[in-house]
Amino acid sequence: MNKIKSIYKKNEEVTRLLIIMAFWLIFMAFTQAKKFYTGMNFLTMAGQFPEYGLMALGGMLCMITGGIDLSVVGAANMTSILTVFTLTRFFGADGTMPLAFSVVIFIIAIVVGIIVGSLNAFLISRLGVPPILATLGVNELLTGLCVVMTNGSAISSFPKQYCDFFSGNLLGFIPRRLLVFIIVAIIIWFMLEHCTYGTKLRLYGTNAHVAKFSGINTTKLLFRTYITSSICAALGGLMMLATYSSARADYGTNYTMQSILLVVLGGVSPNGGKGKISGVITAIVLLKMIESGINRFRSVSTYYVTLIWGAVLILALVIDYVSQKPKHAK
Amino acid sequence: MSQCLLKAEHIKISFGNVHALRDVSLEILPGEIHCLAGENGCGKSTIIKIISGVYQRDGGTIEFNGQKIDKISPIDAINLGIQVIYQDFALFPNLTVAENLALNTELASRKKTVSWKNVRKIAEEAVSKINFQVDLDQKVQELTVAQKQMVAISRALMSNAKLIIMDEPTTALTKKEVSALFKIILKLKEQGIAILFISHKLDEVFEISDRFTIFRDGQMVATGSTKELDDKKFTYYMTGREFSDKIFVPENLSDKPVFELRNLTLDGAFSDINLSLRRGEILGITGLLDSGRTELGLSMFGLKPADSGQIMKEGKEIRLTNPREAIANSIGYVPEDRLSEGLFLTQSIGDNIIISEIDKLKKKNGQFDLKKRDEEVEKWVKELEIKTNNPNNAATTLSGGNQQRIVLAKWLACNLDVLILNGPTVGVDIGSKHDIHMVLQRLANQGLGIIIISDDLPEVIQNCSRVLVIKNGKIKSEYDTQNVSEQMIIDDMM
Amino acid sequence: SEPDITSDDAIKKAADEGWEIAVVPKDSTNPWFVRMDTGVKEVADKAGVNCYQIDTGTIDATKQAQLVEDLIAQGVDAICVVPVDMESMDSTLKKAKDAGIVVITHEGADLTNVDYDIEAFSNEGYGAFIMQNLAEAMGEEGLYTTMVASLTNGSHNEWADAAVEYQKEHYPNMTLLEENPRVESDDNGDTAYNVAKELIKTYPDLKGIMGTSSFDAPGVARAIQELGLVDKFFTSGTGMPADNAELLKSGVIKSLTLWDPAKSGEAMVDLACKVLAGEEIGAPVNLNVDGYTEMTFREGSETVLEGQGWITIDADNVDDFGF
Amino acid sequence: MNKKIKKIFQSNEPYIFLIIILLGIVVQIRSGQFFTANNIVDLLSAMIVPGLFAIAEFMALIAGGIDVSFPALASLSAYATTKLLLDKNYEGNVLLAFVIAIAIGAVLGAVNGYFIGYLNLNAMIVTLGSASIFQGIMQGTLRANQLSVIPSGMKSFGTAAFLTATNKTNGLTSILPYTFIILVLVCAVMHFVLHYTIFGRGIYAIGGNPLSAHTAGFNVKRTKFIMYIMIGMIASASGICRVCMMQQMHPTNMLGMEMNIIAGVVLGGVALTGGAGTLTGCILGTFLIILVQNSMILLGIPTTWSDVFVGLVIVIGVSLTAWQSNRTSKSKKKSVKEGA
Ligand SMILES: Nc1ncnc2c1ncn2[C@@H]1O[C@H](COP(=O)(O)OP(=O)(O)OP(=O)(O)O)[C@@H](O)[C@H]1O
Ligand SMILES: Nc1ncnc2c1ncn2[C@@H]1O[C@H](COP(=O)(O)OP(=O)(O)OP(=O)(O)O)[C@@H](O)[C@H]1O
Ligand SMILES: [Mg+2]
Ligand SMILES: [Mg+2]
Repeated sequence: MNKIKSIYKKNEEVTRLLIIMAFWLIFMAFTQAKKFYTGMNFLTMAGQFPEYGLMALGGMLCMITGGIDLSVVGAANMTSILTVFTLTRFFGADGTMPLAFSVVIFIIAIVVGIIVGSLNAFLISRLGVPPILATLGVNELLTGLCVVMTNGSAISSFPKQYCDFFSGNLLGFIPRRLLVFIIVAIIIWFMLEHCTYGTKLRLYGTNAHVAKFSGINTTKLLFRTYITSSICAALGGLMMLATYSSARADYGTNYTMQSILLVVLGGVSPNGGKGKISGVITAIVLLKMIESGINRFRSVSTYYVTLIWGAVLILALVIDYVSQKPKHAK
Repeated sequence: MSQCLLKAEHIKISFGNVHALRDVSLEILPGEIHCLAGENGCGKSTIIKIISGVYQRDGGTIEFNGQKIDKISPIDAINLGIQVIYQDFALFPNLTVAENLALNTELASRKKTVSWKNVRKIAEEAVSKINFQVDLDQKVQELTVAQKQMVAISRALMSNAKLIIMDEPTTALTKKEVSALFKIILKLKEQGIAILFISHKLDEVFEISDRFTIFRDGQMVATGSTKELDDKKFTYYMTGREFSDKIFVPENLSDKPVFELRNLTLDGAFSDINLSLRRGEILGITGLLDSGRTELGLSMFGLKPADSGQIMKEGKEIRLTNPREAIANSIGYVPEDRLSEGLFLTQSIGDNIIISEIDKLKKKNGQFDLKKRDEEVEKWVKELEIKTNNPNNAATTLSGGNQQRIVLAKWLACNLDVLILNGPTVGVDIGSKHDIHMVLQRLANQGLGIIIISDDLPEVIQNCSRVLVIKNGKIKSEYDTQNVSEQMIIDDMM
Repeated sequence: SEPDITSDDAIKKAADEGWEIAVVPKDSTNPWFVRMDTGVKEVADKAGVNCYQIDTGTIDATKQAQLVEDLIAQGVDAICVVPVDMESMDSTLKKAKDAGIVVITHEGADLTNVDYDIEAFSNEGYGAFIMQNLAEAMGEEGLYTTMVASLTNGSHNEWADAAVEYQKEHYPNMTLLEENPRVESDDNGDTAYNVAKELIKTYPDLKGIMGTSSFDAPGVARAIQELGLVDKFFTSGTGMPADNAELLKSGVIKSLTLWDPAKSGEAMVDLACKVLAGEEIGAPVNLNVDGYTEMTFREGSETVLEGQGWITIDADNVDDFGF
Repeated sequence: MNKKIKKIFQSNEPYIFLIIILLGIVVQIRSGQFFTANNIVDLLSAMIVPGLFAIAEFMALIAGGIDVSFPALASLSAYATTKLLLDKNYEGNVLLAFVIAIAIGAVLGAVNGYFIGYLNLNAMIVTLGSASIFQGIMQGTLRANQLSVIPSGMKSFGTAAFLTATNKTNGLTSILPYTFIILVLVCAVMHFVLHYTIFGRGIYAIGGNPLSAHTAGFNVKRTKFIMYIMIGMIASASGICRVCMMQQMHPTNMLGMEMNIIAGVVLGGVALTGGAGTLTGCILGTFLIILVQNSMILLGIPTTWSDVFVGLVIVIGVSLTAWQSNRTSKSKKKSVKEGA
């Protein structure tokens, strides 16, 4: 019993969400079993969340520093537009792209991530701009540039080999996008739990001033964090490109708020210093299940998805509050 | 004893699993100066917060002025005539001095609106009471620590208090200011106001108080008249052990200096500082607050790079423009304010200890060596006797003295050549203070060069072999501690 | 005779078989799609077809695509979509086709992975039609510019392009504002209003704004009214009758154009039923809905069916529509 | 005296003011239309709704909190009010609309206030969540659609001119609706509340140090609770203003405004960490954003480049303010030194 308690204490965020998820799954089993519990449905869900899941993973790092990244969607669209431009440039609008060229596509994502992340980090660490504003401005700037480059319209004529491959499934049932997500998740998990980076990140998020007094290279840390976040976002952009086989300046504008919601729901404190990847991943999966599940109810307006998300978010906080209510809280 | 002004009996409170107060009693007579003492974390601040309505007790009774008090809010306490100067001053950094001074009065008057004229009047009256010179329109965040303390004191004196509680009011004050404060306290006593005074400093306790109470570990261990008390008994009550202080004698001095400053200057802070430190030596730097001593400390650690002059490490010139360069040159710095500069309060004790040496705890492949990390943490917790049953607990769970040990451990773990400490035992109780001094002396004898910046003169004289006195940013004098008296240093400081 | 959708054999069969037909609009706060929902509901109520409208709440291409994916996973029989964005929807619809689901679209002439696309008209035709209305109001002369919800909106930009094209051919005395040939309203009446005011200030010669989204012309009209430019400055564009009755009657706007979204909704459901029932779709197609009784294939296309659905509303007929 | 001037230039407001004037001059040079009565009136009327929102956000930021739910809150209460009045065929004065909306806003604000004040939960998370809930209630429960016709009282209030400005050269006439008075009124009231009431000083005190505020005797929980109620009320009033001015109610139009509003307020020198900032700064910062958004065409910036331009202004603007506040905090430290 004590052991269970201590496991719960250690992984409160995850456990909390898993309990909510269990209730949801049971509820779905009673009401929509035939429509919800199908291989096809789970396959669809697994293919859908990587694009914004990736953005949430990166955003999580920023939030652990006590910052926030609002430029994820801008970085994502910039990446897919640049990719499309590159592909048309090399192979023509109707050419074929050797699949190996995908490597170049991923390099584009990484380069975009490095540039955007550096710009964010420069504004934040060197000029002292609050992250919320720095990344908001950068996002607006990126979206603007995307509009300028594309004139606002979607581009869909370019070699589609990359899209076909990454929107497909491995062995027929594992979406390749999910694999990308898993690989990135493992890398970030490793960075947080098995590199000194994770400890530095949490400590910096707790108190940036003390971090400086302790000799942490705070500038480098911020650069690393925001660059990682932007790379994740750029990869998210590539996943969007794969799914929609087209690029446009305003795809996925809802994902900014959504990724923040996911990060916070996953137990990352907006004040910084606290957060685990397991929580965020659980939150991503949970919300996808809720959303997908609600779409099964024709009579329930899809607007209730928003309502339920908000309720789950506050509920998670309240559970937290009730479970460790400090007796003498002021 | 029905004539007690305040009578608290069998007070209990716990925070989660921490039983901060197990069963303590405290009696204060009208118009007396009562001293409350005890080790860090024994519950002094906690009982004050209970009396003043900040915390609600779990058990026990409180009587004030013959009236039973059940549940009170801070504002009720103020209205009853209880004023508190909290350890962290409880000021508003973003508001002006005038407003900070007047807010309590305005609040207590239960008025709904603010009259700025009135605010000014109250503020002027407050500072004039203790003859405190300050720009009333300045924001409190722009003040020095000592000024903040004076603001807090002035504020407490404002209302018609029957009892004024001061939680370690002298930690940030210099001798001069302390004696001014004591005069005020005596004047208040004449007016029939009782004072509850918390301090770790023995001499202060003996100088000012009529009666005393000592807590240990959330329990009351002694109370009585100060006249019946002596140094030995006092320390014994507080710590439950006896120790004698040891004067530091360097055993292991190197020939060549390990660290030197030549004409170091930082505009607006200090100028032409020359000093040299040998391994095995403990060098004291003392001066008034704002004499430039803190900036000098920061410059030696790269946090405020000097404008001109040279810094030499083992005979080679080095540049220090940020803390990392200092650490790379094996120089460490224990900051003045451990809470805001030294500790990641909500993070684990372990992480706090290893953070500065973290880059050395990597495996060959760059991975974080978690096993080595745990070994390091364990080693330092043991070495510095940090009182914790689990180093994964947050640093907040420790009391001041133990927190200070974490900061020390963090730097010692870096395997330093030079350690600079700014006010290493501010607010630390006698027991912990003694332990920290012993650690420093031992380290010096193992070959570390140590600089202690402090205005605690007994500490400096006892632990340093030499002392530099700084005044207005310049070195005023240098003494061998064997032939210097406190008074000589004070004369140079002023 | 009056077209009656319940008389359609395919509809009857759909009701018997219980085929599930989902209609996905761009969003549903817009009166446009609220109106479409009325049409869909009517088929469901009157004919007993298992059809319904479902949407994402905000206009967002990615959200819409995910909703369609969910419907595919759920195994509906037919999906009718009004795509937010053609390009991204196309690859999603491929999955639907692969899963054997019937796909009908509206305002999606460029989509390839569909069974059929229904157009109340062609984009070119509609753009030209708005231009005709604007030109008439402006007296076929003067400086004008075009307004779209956003530069990223597909159909609006096509209409605007077509309108400009049409003007060049037919109204030599009209000129497009070179410095600002296209402005954005963000699908927001307030923005349209502010942008219009700014345009009027900056370009004193400007005489007209061609609107595309249903927020444009009403927003511009507000500016015209406030600035005292009624009968001096003109606008035309899409708009629902009930929402704009007052503006039309007061003469701020001379005419607006639209087609009835309820009818498009009904037509989509009817066509879906026909395809599901395995009926041969050969021109002219009769969907038993007003304006969609004699649909023909667009030239060179085997999927795009065009009807004669558009209407002009003005001060005289605005009260006749009942929506 | 000199000291006073120095103090003024250590704050953000004069710099923002300078940027506004400079931008105005550039617009004037490019179009000749900036310093005309009708243009100023246009800008002021575009300022009404964002200005009210900014004041609400300003309070939240001063207290060390944040509110990202106000657009959803305002939409919900304005929608519910308009719909209710329409259903009842209400023909009367606009006052009732304000009363109802403000009452709903107070209730919704109380929800935020309860969680943030009494349960002491993180303001960002709570308002992020409540924004979703408010939107869900509006679109799901109330099935909100655009309302193209609004009660006549609201309509006449939104179109009635409080001030009419005519440009003599081109004859263009712009009106400043009566809603502007509401902005001025709220501004004045908030100035009074924040400066001359214990409650308002409490908001500053909480932003400076919540623990001290508690020990000094402020009822921190209640202050926060009431503050979020007030935010709800102001936001709702703003929502009604917008409906009246646009003469229609669109439920989702206002959503997404929060970030630009926060940007404006912070641009005006209000610290995200709480406690610092002035109402003047908040209004100036918001005005700068409005000015930029509404001068693009006058400046001759092509529509394609407009987002780039806004992005650049935000990035450069906040960089400047950040740089300037770093600089003054450094020089302040130095002057303390020199004084000692
Ligand atoms: N709010 C709190 N939550 C948890 N623990 C607390 C809290 N306040 C005090 N404690 C614990 O209660 C104990 C008593 O603390 P208190 O602050 O009263 O000590 P103190 O005697 O004032 O020490 P010091 O000399 O360091 O000021 C400590 O162990 C402390 O960790
Ligand atoms: N409100 C509180 N919440 C959490 N921890 C608290 C609180 N108040 C005090 N503590 C903790 O209690 C311990 C002792 O309290 P206090 O603040 O009096 O100590 P301190 O600053 O360590 O004292 P000293 O200056 O005497 O060394 C510290 O660890 C402190 O962080
Ligand atoms: Mg204490
Ligand atoms: Mg203490």
